[in-house]
Amino acid sequence: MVKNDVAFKLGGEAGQGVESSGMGFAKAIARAGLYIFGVQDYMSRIRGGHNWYQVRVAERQLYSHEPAIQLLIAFDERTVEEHLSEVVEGGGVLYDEGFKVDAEAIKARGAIPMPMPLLKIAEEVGGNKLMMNTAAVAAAAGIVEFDLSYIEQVIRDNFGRRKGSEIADRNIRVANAAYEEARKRYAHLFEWKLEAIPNAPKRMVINGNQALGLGALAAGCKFVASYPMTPASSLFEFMCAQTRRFGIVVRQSEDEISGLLHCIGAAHAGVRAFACTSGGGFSLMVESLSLAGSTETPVVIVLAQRPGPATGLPTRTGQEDLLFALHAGHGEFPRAVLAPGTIEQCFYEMARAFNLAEKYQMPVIVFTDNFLANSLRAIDPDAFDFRKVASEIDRGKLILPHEHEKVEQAIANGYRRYEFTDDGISLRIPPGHPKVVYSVAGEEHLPEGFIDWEETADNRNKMMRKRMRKLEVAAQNDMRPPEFYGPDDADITFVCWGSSYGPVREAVDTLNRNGMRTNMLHFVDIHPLDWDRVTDILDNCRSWVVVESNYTGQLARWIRMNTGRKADAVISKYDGRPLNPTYIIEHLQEVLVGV
Amino acid sequence: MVKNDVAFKLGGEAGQGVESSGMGFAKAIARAGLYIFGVQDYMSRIRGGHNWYQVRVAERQLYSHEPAIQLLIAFDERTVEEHLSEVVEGGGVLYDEGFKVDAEAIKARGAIPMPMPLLKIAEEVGGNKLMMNTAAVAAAAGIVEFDLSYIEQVIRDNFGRRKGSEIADRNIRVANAAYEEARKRYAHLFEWKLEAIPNAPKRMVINGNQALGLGALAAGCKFVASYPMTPASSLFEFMCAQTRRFGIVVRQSEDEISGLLHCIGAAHAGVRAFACTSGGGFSLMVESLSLAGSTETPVVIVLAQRPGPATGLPTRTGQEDLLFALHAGHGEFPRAVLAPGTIEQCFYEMARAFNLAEKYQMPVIVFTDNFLANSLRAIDPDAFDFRKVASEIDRGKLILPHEHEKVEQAIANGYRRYEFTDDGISLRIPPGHPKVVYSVAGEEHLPEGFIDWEETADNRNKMMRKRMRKLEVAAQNDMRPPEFYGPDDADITFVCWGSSYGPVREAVDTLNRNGMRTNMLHFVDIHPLDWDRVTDILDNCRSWVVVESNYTGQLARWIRMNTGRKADAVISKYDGRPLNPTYIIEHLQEVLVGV
Amino acid sequence: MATAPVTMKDLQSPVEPTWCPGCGDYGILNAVKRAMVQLGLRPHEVFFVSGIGCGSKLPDYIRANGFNSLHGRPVPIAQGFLLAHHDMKVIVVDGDGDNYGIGGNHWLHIMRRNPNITHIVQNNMVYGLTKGQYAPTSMKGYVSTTSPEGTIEWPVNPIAIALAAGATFIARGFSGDPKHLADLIAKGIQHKGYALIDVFQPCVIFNRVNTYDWFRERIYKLEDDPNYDPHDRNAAWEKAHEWGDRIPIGVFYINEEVPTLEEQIPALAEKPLYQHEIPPKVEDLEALKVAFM
Amino acid sequence: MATAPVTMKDLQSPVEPTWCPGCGDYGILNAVKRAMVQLGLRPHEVFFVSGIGCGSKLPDYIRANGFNSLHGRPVPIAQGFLLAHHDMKVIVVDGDGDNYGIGGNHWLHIMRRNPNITHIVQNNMVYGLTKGQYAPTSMKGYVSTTSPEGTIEWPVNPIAIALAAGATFIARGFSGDPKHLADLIAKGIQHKGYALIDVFQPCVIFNRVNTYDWFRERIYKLEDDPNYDPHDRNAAWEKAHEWGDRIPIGVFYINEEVPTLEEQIPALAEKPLYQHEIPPKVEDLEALKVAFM
Ligand SMILES: Cc1ncc(C[n+]2csc(CCOP(=O)(O)OP(=O)(O)O)c2C)c(N)n1
Ligand SMILES: Cc1ncc(C[n+]2csc(CCOP(=O)(O)OP(=O)(O)O)c2C)c(N)n1
Ligand code: SF4
Ligand code: SF4
Ligand SMILES: [Mg+2]
Ligand SMILES: [Mg+2]
Repeated sequence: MVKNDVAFKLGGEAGQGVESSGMGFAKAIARAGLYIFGVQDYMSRIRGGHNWYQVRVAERQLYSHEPAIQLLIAFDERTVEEHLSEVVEGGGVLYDEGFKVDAEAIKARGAIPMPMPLLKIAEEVGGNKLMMNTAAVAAAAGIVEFDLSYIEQVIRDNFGRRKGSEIADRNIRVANAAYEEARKRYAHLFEWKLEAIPNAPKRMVINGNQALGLGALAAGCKFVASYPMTPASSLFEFMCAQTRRFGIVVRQSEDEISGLLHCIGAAHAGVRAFACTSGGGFSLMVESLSLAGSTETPVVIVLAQRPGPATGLPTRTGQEDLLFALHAGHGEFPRAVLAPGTIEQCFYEMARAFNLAEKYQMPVIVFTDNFLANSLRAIDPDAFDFRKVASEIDRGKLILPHEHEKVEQAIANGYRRYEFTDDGISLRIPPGHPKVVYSVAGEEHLPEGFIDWEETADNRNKMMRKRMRKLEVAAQNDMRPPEFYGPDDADITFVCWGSSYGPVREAVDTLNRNGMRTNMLHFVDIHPLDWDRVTDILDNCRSWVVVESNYTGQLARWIRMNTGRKADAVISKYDGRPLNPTYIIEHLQEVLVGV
Repeated sequence: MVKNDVAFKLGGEAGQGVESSGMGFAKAIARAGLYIFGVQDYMSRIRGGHNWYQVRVAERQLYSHEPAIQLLIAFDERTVEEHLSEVVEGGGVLYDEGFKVDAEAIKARGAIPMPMPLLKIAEEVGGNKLMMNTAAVAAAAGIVEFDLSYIEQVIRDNFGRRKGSEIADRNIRVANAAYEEARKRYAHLFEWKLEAIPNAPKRMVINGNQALGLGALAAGCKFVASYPMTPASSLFEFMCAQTRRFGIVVRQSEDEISGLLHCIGAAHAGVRAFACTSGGGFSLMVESLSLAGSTETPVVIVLAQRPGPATGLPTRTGQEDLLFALHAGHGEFPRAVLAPGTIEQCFYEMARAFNLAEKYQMPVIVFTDNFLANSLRAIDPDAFDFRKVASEIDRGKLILPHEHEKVEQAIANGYRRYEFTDDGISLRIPPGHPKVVYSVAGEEHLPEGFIDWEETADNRNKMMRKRMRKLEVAAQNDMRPPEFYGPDDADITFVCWGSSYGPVREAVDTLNRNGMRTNMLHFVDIHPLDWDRVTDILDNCRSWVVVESNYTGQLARWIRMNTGRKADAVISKYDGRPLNPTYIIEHLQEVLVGV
Repeated sequence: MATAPVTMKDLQSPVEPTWCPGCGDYGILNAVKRAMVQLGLRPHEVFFVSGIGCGSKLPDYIRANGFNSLHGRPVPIAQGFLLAHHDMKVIVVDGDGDNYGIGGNHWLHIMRRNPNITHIVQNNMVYGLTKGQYAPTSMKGYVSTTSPEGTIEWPVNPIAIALAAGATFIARGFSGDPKHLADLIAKGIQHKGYALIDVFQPCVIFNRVNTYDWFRERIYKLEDDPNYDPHDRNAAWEKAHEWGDRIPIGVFYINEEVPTLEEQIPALAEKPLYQHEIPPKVEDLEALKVAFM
Repeated sequence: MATAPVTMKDLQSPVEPTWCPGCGDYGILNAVKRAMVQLGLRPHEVFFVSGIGCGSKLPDYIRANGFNSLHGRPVPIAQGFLLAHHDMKVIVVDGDGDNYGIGGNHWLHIMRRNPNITHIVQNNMVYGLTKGQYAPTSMKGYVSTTSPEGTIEWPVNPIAIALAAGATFIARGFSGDPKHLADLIAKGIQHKGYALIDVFQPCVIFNRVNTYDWFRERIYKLEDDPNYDPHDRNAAWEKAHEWGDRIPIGVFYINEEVPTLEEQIPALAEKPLYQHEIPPKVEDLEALKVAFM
């Protein structure tokens, strides 16, 4: 018997509740004290087609999904066709006995066909065949002999309030029936089991976008303006749901241009603000990004990537916008670019983004992508330390107009919004104070903020140096070099950024378990950086292989642009599906030849 | 006496006709068989302020202006204050005797104060003090003893038709009076003279934007849609002026987003189309650029640079958008980027851009900037060979819907817009033919053009490789490595792109005349390129110094990203003023230390 | 225009719609096909341009030429295509988010140019493809994932704005009545100039307010009122504001007096731009050089 | 709002206007100052947001807070700023190219939100700063560098569109009559909600058609007609289309019944957003965690 180390995949049409069932199942398992990793795959349609949700379970923290699954839970026939090949030997395929499924094919793989009267139970016990998904999840629980009470709890939470507990009761009756039947029929044939960890601590079951949202709230973000775009929408919607509770202002703008400009207006008034979008929407923000750079307005932009070009694969994942974001906007101006790799990092880096933005009075771009945004993990509540974030809030050289004494002191000897300073950062006093009246401009301006109507070369040179100087200071004082995971002296170092963290980390663990010596060098901070340090780090790697989800090897190119160093190899994936450890390990063999 | 080697600078307020006078003067001089280089400098205002226009003259072809001037022609007092320091010893300062000008200061520089009754002549002889600029130019002609008939001719051309020849006559009377008086007073004191070249060939006096326009017309461009933006507006206006004569369609769109999308629509129908703009407008086109990449629509975009960020210095020059344009757009897709460096190259590269766009069915970006767009030269008409351009027109795998036989043959065995091919290029038959009915999509699509509703990884991978493959083929078959100017084995190679060509070329000539061994390596084609060849070329340079008009050294960074090679030094300028040979030579000394 | 009969079968696309069962977009697709059949329009004579959204997938679902573009951007592409090939029928199909939201400025400006383009807006008063956020047309107080306490902005009034912006044909249809809608679309295609057909299109998944029933209870046909004259701009203005228990559908406004954009462009007088010989005659080009000498 | 008297001198900026002599923008600047004096508005109480163009340089020329932004983009910046600091007077000043051209979509949408923002559009019916191309408001047939044979599109009708889009205060002024214009601006600032003041602003350099005289010969004041009721939307609609020998200026439409955007946002009830304590209470944040357990 294999205890608490199993992967389930639920599959079906859009509208069958594949995702909600999978997430509910994951939550129930997490409540039993186990760690989970949930990943979704859905099409750009609202009904029909084929979606799936995968839940991997273990007693240790998980950072990625894996292609191999033990139990396939089919809400439709297509699911079996699509995913049978992923079921391991001895694994099971659970489906409604009414489905036309080639049981022989399943057996041929050494897997166990597990037909069940799911629809029948849903209809007869629950009185509604839509409850088939409840039956399926419960049946799966029965097969792995997982304590049903956890499932029941989740059902109560989901339906309890919303649709009146009567529905909850019926779902629970359905769950019990399916659970018993499935256990009776198949539990003895299936070697993988789930067992609750006695009095385990409560954990959050949370995804990357929710962590970004919590980070923004914790950092004191009070304003959000965006236009819906997958995979950023769920972050935007999370913020919309917090308006009352946290007294924040959230606006759905007419387009992304307006979204970022709303934020620039709010930030100019002294409020922490962010906009979130995906590549297409970010394209529309590019002109305003340049304005934020010129006017030194601290705004945060979450760029939730999906595959392009154009509309590409709108519900899938990729890391294709790195070089675009780094160079986006006409003219030259400072910006910071961060790429959290884990859900924990999503929380802390989002909060940090506001500090960097206000400290250096420049736009900050926070990368995520469909994979990180939606992948689900069980995380200890303490891992999100609100007090720490609060204590680290740094608004930089900011005095708000109603902080009268501070203003009086500061402006004793005159105030100029864009005063030249050693670090390039000027005192920022938003409009509103009787003694601080000024006008700013996106045109080249004087320290006072006025357009330099004389357009002198001297002022232009000083202003360019002032603005760009902030990058040097940030690189020295605040930006962090990439960090290693794994043994110090490795033969192969995987270099990656953002969401690749999880799959690469698990690839490293697996490879090293099998006797290799590999480690990971992960970039969270992408720009600005102290590149001399990065160069040293890379020069101390025996060989390094860049792993990223794009075609052109953008991180590898960025590193080469800044260090001249060329990766020994690049492992790339651009089919819109997330990286996974197995993929990395398989492709390592291919590229190793070159190394 | 110095014959036919002199530089004039006219200065005054916006609205005083500084630019038109300067260009008229340049044209007159060119008609006398001399070569000229004209460069303008104006503020972002319509009246007042301070503008100037400089005309450099020689018997050899000129590629740049130089800071030093022999004759300063002041339309206002400020001009003398601003530019006296640029007047060489023995040079002259021409101004109205009514101006408050410190003649002693002029003498102190070893220059000659040349007060003239310009306003008086304009009013008394011409009856209109606005004719003062005519008087000034004529006076300058008198001082250098230039045959006045050339000036008279230009006056007739300018006023002849437009305002009725009576105005022309009066201007000519003013010119004669001022000419005689100035010659009488100052010709004997001034050593620089202009002498017409007997029966010299007629030459075009033309600037970079006009050359781009001619190139577009010569290449068969039939559609232009843009939104006005300096310094692209004059190209757009040039095309507007050609609508009747060449039966082209030009649309002023509501914004730049619409401008590029109009072009995508026209190009999809099989028409050669371009949009022109500057950085801010290009920022707005970025999303549509990605659409053109995805749908493989051949469009040309002229990106006429000016300094940013944001509105920056809107009437000045810079080369700040290279890395932006190279990476602009979400997702990864093929594009070509060209940067003509001379007015001749503007003509040929603009025409070539349409061939590359249609041959590879991808967007092509043609760089220019305020300096190249407006700099004026005298060019032999044969230098623009329309027959050559016509003979080189290559529309690639295009069959128009009304070419019935061709269509019939081509589609004999089925037509798919995005058919997979070895070179990644598919046959393009615009909509309209009864047997070729299809739908295309910016979403990831099937060879047929339909959205791939199954979103398979396999089709995605093939489509990505198909699109990106075109870059490899273009790099091998069509793109050109940077070209040298100057001696083969130089100690120092100046590496530059686009408009820096002229100033760098003249710097090379000057340095070499003074015994150094330098040459220039100029990039017209920036992407895609055969980088192995470029690497060899660079590795064969003893030392190379990149010269560009931006802060971050963008070409140097681009080269390093693609070759790992680091420039020995970078000479940059980002004050909005164009490079010039003297600036480059002076800064070479500074950076040489490092080399 | 072709006269030989065109059948619904001729317009059958190999692609299966991905729309939800019951979606109003089926009715629109059906109406578009009927209109083409009525007018005898062949697949190759029509060019559909769409944005991004559920409804914007329509071009894949009908046999004709199509261009599925970007969210909010079909309108300028349609104009560029039309000017390059103006003897084709150009039809824009996009969502309320496309046209009244992100693409609003293109819409404002196409209306004052009056190109011969038919514009069908799939107005489900919600963002469908992105899973139910409110749209510019959502009624005040509409609750959605991005307006948990109800929207606080007033909905766009497409008919009134079209009237103010100079549209020369303005109609509203209902996808629940495809025959009537087909008629409106046919009229719009026959109209010389820009024709807006705003279509009430129930989103059965996300819009639980503006359902088939909700519309059926309220809508009535303008043509049933013998006194209503769609040539009267002021009458149209009043009808444009009728919203509540009774909501008019049908043709609000027609103005046949206005020349089209393409009629006013000399270069297009003879033949479509794409058929012009290129490059121009060398003599003409050489003549240009002289201007610079 | 401050009550102590404010003088024209208090509003004097150190910066000299760069406008051409005789430019209509001087009249607008003068009128804006007069309005502030009338209302006793102090420099620090006002925030001007402008676009890019000749007129958009105005914020530099008046002593007050300002933000000279991007061409066509002041409107969203103004909204973001207002929601962060809603006890300041936010005034947008931009050109006809800014607002009716490239920025049209922001304009469409601000009108249906009704934020308390005053919007002054410097309508010279031409693109000034870029040297004379035609504008969206240029009259049909207007000849310019980009319309050598005259424009072929119909001009935008700002008043009609504002009416259709839900603006709650709509006026038109003339920079040649700064006193009257000051009055309109003052009214607009006092209006609770979005106020559009479209201003005829002669461009003496590039627009040789719509000159001071051209306007003077045609304009008349709506308030001179005792029967005109600016609360009547239909009357406003008819006046909006009056163009030719007689062109009305003054207040076309007022609707005081509509709540403002910011009134409808609970978070802003107590004090401006920028004054809120950050970060939120840790207890409240911790409570959120529970939802995930
Ligand atoms: C620039 C950009 N922003 C956002 C999106 C995401 N997006 C896709 S469809 C859509 C709106 C769909 O609503 P609508 O246009 O009304 O069409 P419907 O799905 O309701 O038919 C949005 C916001 C996008 N594709 N591009
Ligand atoms: C995105 C963008 N496109 C174009 C421009 C160039 N531009 C600057 S001002 C302007 C138009 C000016 O016209 P208007 O807005 O009417 O202001 P005016 O100068 O007439 O007062 C244009 C097109 C720009 N700055 N930004
Ligand atoms: S989500 Fe709504 S609009 Fe989209 S397909 Fe389904 S029903 Fe139609
Ligand atoms: S160009 Fe016209 S609008 Fe601009 S400042 Fe001069 S007169 Fe005024
Ligand atoms: Mg919709
Ligand atoms: Mg204007």
